[in-house]
Amino acid sequence: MAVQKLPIARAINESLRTALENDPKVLIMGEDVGKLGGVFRVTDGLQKDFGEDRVIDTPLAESGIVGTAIGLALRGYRPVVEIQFDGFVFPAYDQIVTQLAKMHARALGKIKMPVVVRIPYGGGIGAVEHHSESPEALFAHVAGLKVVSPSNSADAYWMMQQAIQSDDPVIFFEPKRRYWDKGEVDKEAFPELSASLEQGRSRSALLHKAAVAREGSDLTLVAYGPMVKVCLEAAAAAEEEGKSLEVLDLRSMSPIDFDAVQASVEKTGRLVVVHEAPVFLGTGAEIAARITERCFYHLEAPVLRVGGYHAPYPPARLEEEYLPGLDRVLDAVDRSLAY
Amino acid sequence: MAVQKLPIARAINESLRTALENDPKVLIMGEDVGKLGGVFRVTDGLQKDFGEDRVIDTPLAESGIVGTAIGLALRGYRPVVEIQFDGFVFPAYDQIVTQLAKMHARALGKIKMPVVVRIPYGGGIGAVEHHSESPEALFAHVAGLKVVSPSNSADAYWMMQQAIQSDDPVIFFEPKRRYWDKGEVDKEAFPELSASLEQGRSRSALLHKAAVAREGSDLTLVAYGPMVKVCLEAAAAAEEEGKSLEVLDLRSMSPIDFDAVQASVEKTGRLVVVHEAPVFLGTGAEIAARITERCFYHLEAPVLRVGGYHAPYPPARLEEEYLPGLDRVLDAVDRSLAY
Amino acid sequence: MTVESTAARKPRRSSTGGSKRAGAKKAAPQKSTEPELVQLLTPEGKRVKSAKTAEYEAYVADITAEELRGLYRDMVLTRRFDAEATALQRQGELGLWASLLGQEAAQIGSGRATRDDDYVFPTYREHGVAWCRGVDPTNLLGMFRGVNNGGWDPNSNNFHLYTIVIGSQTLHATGYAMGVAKDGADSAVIAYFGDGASSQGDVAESFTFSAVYNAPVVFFCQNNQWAISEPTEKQTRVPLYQRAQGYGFPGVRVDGNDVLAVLAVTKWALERARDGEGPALIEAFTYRMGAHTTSDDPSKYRSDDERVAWEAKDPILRLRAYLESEGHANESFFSELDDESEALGKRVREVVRAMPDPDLMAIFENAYADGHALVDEERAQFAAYQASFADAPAAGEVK
Amino acid sequence: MTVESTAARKPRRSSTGGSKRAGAKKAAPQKSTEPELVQLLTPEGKRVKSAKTAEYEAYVADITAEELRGLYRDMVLTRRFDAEATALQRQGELGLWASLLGQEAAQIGSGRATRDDDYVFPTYREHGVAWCRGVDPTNLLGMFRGVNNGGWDPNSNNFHLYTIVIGSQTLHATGYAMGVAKDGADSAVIAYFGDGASSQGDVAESFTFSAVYNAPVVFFCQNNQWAISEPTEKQTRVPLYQRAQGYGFPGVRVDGNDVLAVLAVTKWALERARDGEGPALIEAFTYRMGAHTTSDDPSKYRSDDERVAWEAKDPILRLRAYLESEGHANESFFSELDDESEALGKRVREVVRAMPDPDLMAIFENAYADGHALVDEERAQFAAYQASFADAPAAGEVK
Ligand SMILES: Cc1ncc(C[n+]2csc(CCOP(=O)(O)OP(=O)(O)O)c2C)c(N)n1
Ligand SMILES: Cc1ncc(C[n+]2csc(CCOP(=O)(O)OP(=O)(O)O)c2C)c(N)n1
Ligand SMILES: [Mg+2]
Ligand SMILES: [Mg+2]
Repeated sequence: MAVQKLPIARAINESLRTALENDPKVLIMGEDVGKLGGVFRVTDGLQKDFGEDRVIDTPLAESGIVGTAIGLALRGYRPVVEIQFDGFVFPAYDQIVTQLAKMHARALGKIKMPVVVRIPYGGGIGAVEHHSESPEALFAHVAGLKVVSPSNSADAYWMMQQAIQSDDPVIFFEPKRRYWDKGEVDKEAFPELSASLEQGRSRSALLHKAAVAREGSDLTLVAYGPMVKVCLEAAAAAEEEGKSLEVLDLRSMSPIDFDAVQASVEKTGRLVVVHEAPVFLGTGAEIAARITERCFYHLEAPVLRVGGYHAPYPPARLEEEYLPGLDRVLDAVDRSLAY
Repeated sequence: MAVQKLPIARAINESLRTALENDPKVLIMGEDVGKLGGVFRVTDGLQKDFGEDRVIDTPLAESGIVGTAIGLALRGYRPVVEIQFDGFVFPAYDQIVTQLAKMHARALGKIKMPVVVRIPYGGGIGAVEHHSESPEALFAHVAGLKVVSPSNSADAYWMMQQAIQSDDPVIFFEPKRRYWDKGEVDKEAFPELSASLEQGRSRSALLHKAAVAREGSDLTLVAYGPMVKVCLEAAAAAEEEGKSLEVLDLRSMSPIDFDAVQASVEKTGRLVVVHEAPVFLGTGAEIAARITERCFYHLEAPVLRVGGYHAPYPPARLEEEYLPGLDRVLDAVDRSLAY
Repeated sequence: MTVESTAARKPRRSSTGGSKRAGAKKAAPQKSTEPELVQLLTPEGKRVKSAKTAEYEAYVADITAEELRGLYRDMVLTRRFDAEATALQRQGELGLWASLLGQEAAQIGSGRATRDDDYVFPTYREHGVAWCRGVDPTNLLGMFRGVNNGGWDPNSNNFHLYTIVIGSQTLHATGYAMGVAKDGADSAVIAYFGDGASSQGDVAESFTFSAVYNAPVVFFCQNNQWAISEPTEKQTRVPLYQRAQGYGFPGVRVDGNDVLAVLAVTKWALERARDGEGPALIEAFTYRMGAHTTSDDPSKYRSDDERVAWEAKDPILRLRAYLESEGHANESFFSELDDESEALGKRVREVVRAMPDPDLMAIFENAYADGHALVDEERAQFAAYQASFADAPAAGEVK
Repeated sequence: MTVESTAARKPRRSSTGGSKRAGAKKAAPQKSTEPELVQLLTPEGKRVKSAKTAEYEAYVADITAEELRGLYRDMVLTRRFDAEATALQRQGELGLWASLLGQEAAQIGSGRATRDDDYVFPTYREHGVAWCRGVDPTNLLGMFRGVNNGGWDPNSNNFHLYTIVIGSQTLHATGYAMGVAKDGADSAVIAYFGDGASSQGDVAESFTFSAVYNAPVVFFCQNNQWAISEPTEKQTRVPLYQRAQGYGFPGVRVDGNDVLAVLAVTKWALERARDGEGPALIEAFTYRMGAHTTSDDPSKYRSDDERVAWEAKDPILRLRAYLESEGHANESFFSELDDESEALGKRVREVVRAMPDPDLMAIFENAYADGHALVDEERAQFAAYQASFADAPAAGEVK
């Protein structure tokens, strides 16, 4: 029964459960993570099974959550904190940027900060303001943090395992509109990761490696988190028109697996980056800049970007038009191929 | 006596004074801005002349400073708040990102947020941790904010006038290592801006226009704030080697005057962007991505970037090597020209 | 409200060595006795007076029967509106609704205490306060329907937009109040927030700023016992109104289901503020009888018994009992109010159903007041992209 | 410490209309009387006892002459070290120095109250506490010289790194204390912060978390009267120790220039924490006799009279007077201590001057514990770039 079909939310839940079982130092903290199991039920049942001492409902104060998690990490714990929605991480931004990210360097390596900050992010769920943001670039720009986002259940399970085992702070963006998408999870796929944790050893190799989600030869689509599905759909649609698109699931926004992107672009000669976050200074900007530098003579068209606009995330009735969808991705594909 | 030679810090001081004189709604707020005149003396003498009611020493709480400034703006005031150092803006980040930036849109335009957030920023002054950061990309990525930085005294004076007159929130980054660099300021240069304020009218045209700081034909250097001087020095050095570099002073990081960059790159065919902030997801990424798209057939080399590294700002004894200097800029110039 | 936290309940070894009190181990956290509520109407609808409440009672001593009927009407209509909104959410007309069920007295009592020139900073649940301020209730629904993020002009009724990021608005209220003081005006400002919000650093900072600047702002905390699934003990181990003292201004706990007491205490606090006596904190002790929002399932975290116990303290029944026992309202008043309620429900239903989706280009509108080159560029690209579809929907018709 | 803010001092129109108290205009902010300090040694060096301080006095009742001399020695050596650091800054050996001059009693008294297994979270000024914890003082200088951002292993002496972002460390301390409680250990944690820091939201949140989880943490606020140029009235209108009450734990104001009183009160608070009684707040009322840092010019904002008045309460002179009057120390103790001071100064000077600049590649070291591809890439580019210069400085020689 190693392979199960699980929704992403459930895969994360089981990954947290595994971590709580394997390491007594792992803690879950956040608003409503206990009895309620979080507003998305990602921590459902964990408090019941591991107790209030390990699955902790916190006061409603994000800076306090991350700040005390830092203190717990200093005491040898490995806190996994939940920020209830993307738009509510900003009260904790100071603790994340000036403390969590810099503590290891400040201590010349003598302190480690194995803290995971889970953030359900992105739009498409018809929510009110502050519930649909994609702030990943605001974390990826900051040295000392690692920033990842899974796109499917298997990655959700395994990337969470790795994030918790990481001795660096990891900002773990969960694609909330995909929480209920099901996928196969093989909990025995990586026995070396399932073993009881050995802290202090780098497990991050897999966590930050991009995956080829679909092979293709005419153009590379790069995406992560919620947009991987859109890109796969775009690739399927394009195939019907005779265009072969390669889809790369980035998985990690810091570090970015530029080698994988480069390898793909050297093959296809064209690149479109897709994310929900605003295009301006989004992760696509960095990918475009760096890949253009690496592949200057391979690119047959400029790297194009599809993403949100430079405007506050719109009210829900407009979000479908604000968010990159199949048509907007294919429009960019067409523009790229037209070069 | 319209034209005076003033250091940048003094030019800002006089610009604030002019604004306080012209508009009774203008307020100065921040830590130590009163009797002390701020740790850089930028508000020196203002409390003495305008009183404690208009030049306000606040409690030591940045979120409170920005949050109450928002409330004051709602009441019809035009607060200019000082954040003491770049590294201390993060406790206010939530109020800036979720409230200040979004209030106008949230109110469907019925509320305006004429708040200026002054931030002395950047390194090179031999300071301890958190006193040398360049976080401009973390603000420029956020819709609803405008982000600027002057590089010389005249711009410091006039851009501050315009920022205070702007009905949008402006994050005003002041190049602290250049505070004492002197330059000529003509306080009568723009009579239409010196006149008593007419709120609600856009004055932002000048504020967000890039300036050609030096003309050239072989390659374009784009910089802003503290790095303009470095680029001008690099251009002077390059001239001796027979290379003609154009230096563009961006002035504004949101919006970015891409038309000006494009015009220059169409002429030179090569672009190097220089900033102190880390290269990864810095403003240079966006400039590279967008200019490559706009000038795909004009660029003879990929856009290169010179900036900070993806590591916490180092201790002062290493900062000269961390910060872009003449040699690193010229190294990038050489690499670009070698394509 | 005093609790022992999880950590406290766990036995801990007593200090060894260096202790001057070895063996003198104490019960963990300091306990405070349950404070008395300021209450003027009992749950049974009896008017009560005491020396302790006299200072507040003075503010409603000569309240007229008409005013009392008005408060009753406000509460009934607010509840009716709220129920309609909940129904509309179930019908798919709204994406979400945050019900105020049970908090009518806290909101109407405080809302009616404000003067026209006062300014109100709500959270996202102050539908009753909005009603008192004269905001058309249908305007509140836009953001829950997803057609805007705030659908009214805050300055029309001195009622700020709903603020979703917990606690932020207390600083806006404080800044606004600082401005009122600067203007030499004698208006006051009132900031609403919840028991959960009391933990946010921003709320603490607003206490500090308002105290230091002696700003005319009243902090009105509706302690409805829950912050989503977390009971108030997860936020504090002493009653919340006590927080104020440590910042140098008074705090009062009022029976939040007693509209008269809330009216009186809020008038008292607003008047202090107007008189230059600075901030005050009111903790209205009440109960969220419904779910946190329509997305919430309270059965996951609280027992029905609790709800049932609070139903006995229902703010509307209480005032009705008083009105009836005093003969302040007759049958026709109640039946006319029923009709008015139904008419309100109907109007709300109709307006919401007719509420158009925003024009697509609204994505770019109002991002900036003075314009922004990138927004202009993206707007143009977006328009061209939309136009490229043969069957492009006309503005306002999308979705 | 009670003040009338600017706003409060401005006359305001009294409330008109709707007021039940027209004409009853009051003096603005609530005033609290200056609280009594817990003091065991008067400024003149007399030991005093009172019923009010008996609870704390018990913790130092049987302190020995040797221990008293030890406290004196700690204060003298700390002041000497501090003076040396100030001098080294003037000589260009340090980029900056934050002097503790005047705060020796607050720091030594509290530092000596801690047990080895306790954990200390300092600000950037706790040189005296570092001394008590056994951190080599020269290690404190690295960050002020600019060779690192924190030059010691926090776990060697249970003394965390200096934290510059005001208030942040109080949350770290609280989290650490939550961990201590989870571990079932009976250690305590102490978090230092200043009067200015009391305004930060993070400090308020640490009060909330520590109270709710009953964490064994002592908040030690050195109220040195100034936050750079701002007097304490800009942060609060009531004494800071009172803040604690509203969060449900005790607050005490102690004479911060009385090392004995500070020792006693801190022992009391740490013991409470160890005994599972949760957090406490100590406000040590003291004075920053020097500039905020070597970059500061206090003459811009405060009068010399104030400093002179506080000099009469000097913590070191006070204990010396007591030692002498009680015959607890003789001349040779003082003269040997002078020699020890000079030796310390000399050692500090020598170590600092010999402190090498870090290797250039340190820029990239320790950015991550588990590595990061971009850092690897940039490190390699940087190394290649450095190597491209014919006259490239060898590692460790730069600047
Ligand atoms: C900064 C922030 N964190 C989290 C949330 C998610 N959230 C919305 S309402 C709520 C509970 C609020 O409780 P309380 O303050 O008691 O108000 P109530 O909902 O009971 O009226 C939470 C956690 C938020 N809106 N903002
Ligand atoms: C968040 C933040 N804001 C501003 C500063 C700049 N700053 C450094 S020390 C200081 C004053 C601190 O005063 P206080 O807390 O009383 O401590 P003291 O320096 O008196 O020991 C300020 C404003 C900072 N370090 N961090
Ligand atoms: Mg609540
Ligand atoms: Mg101080």
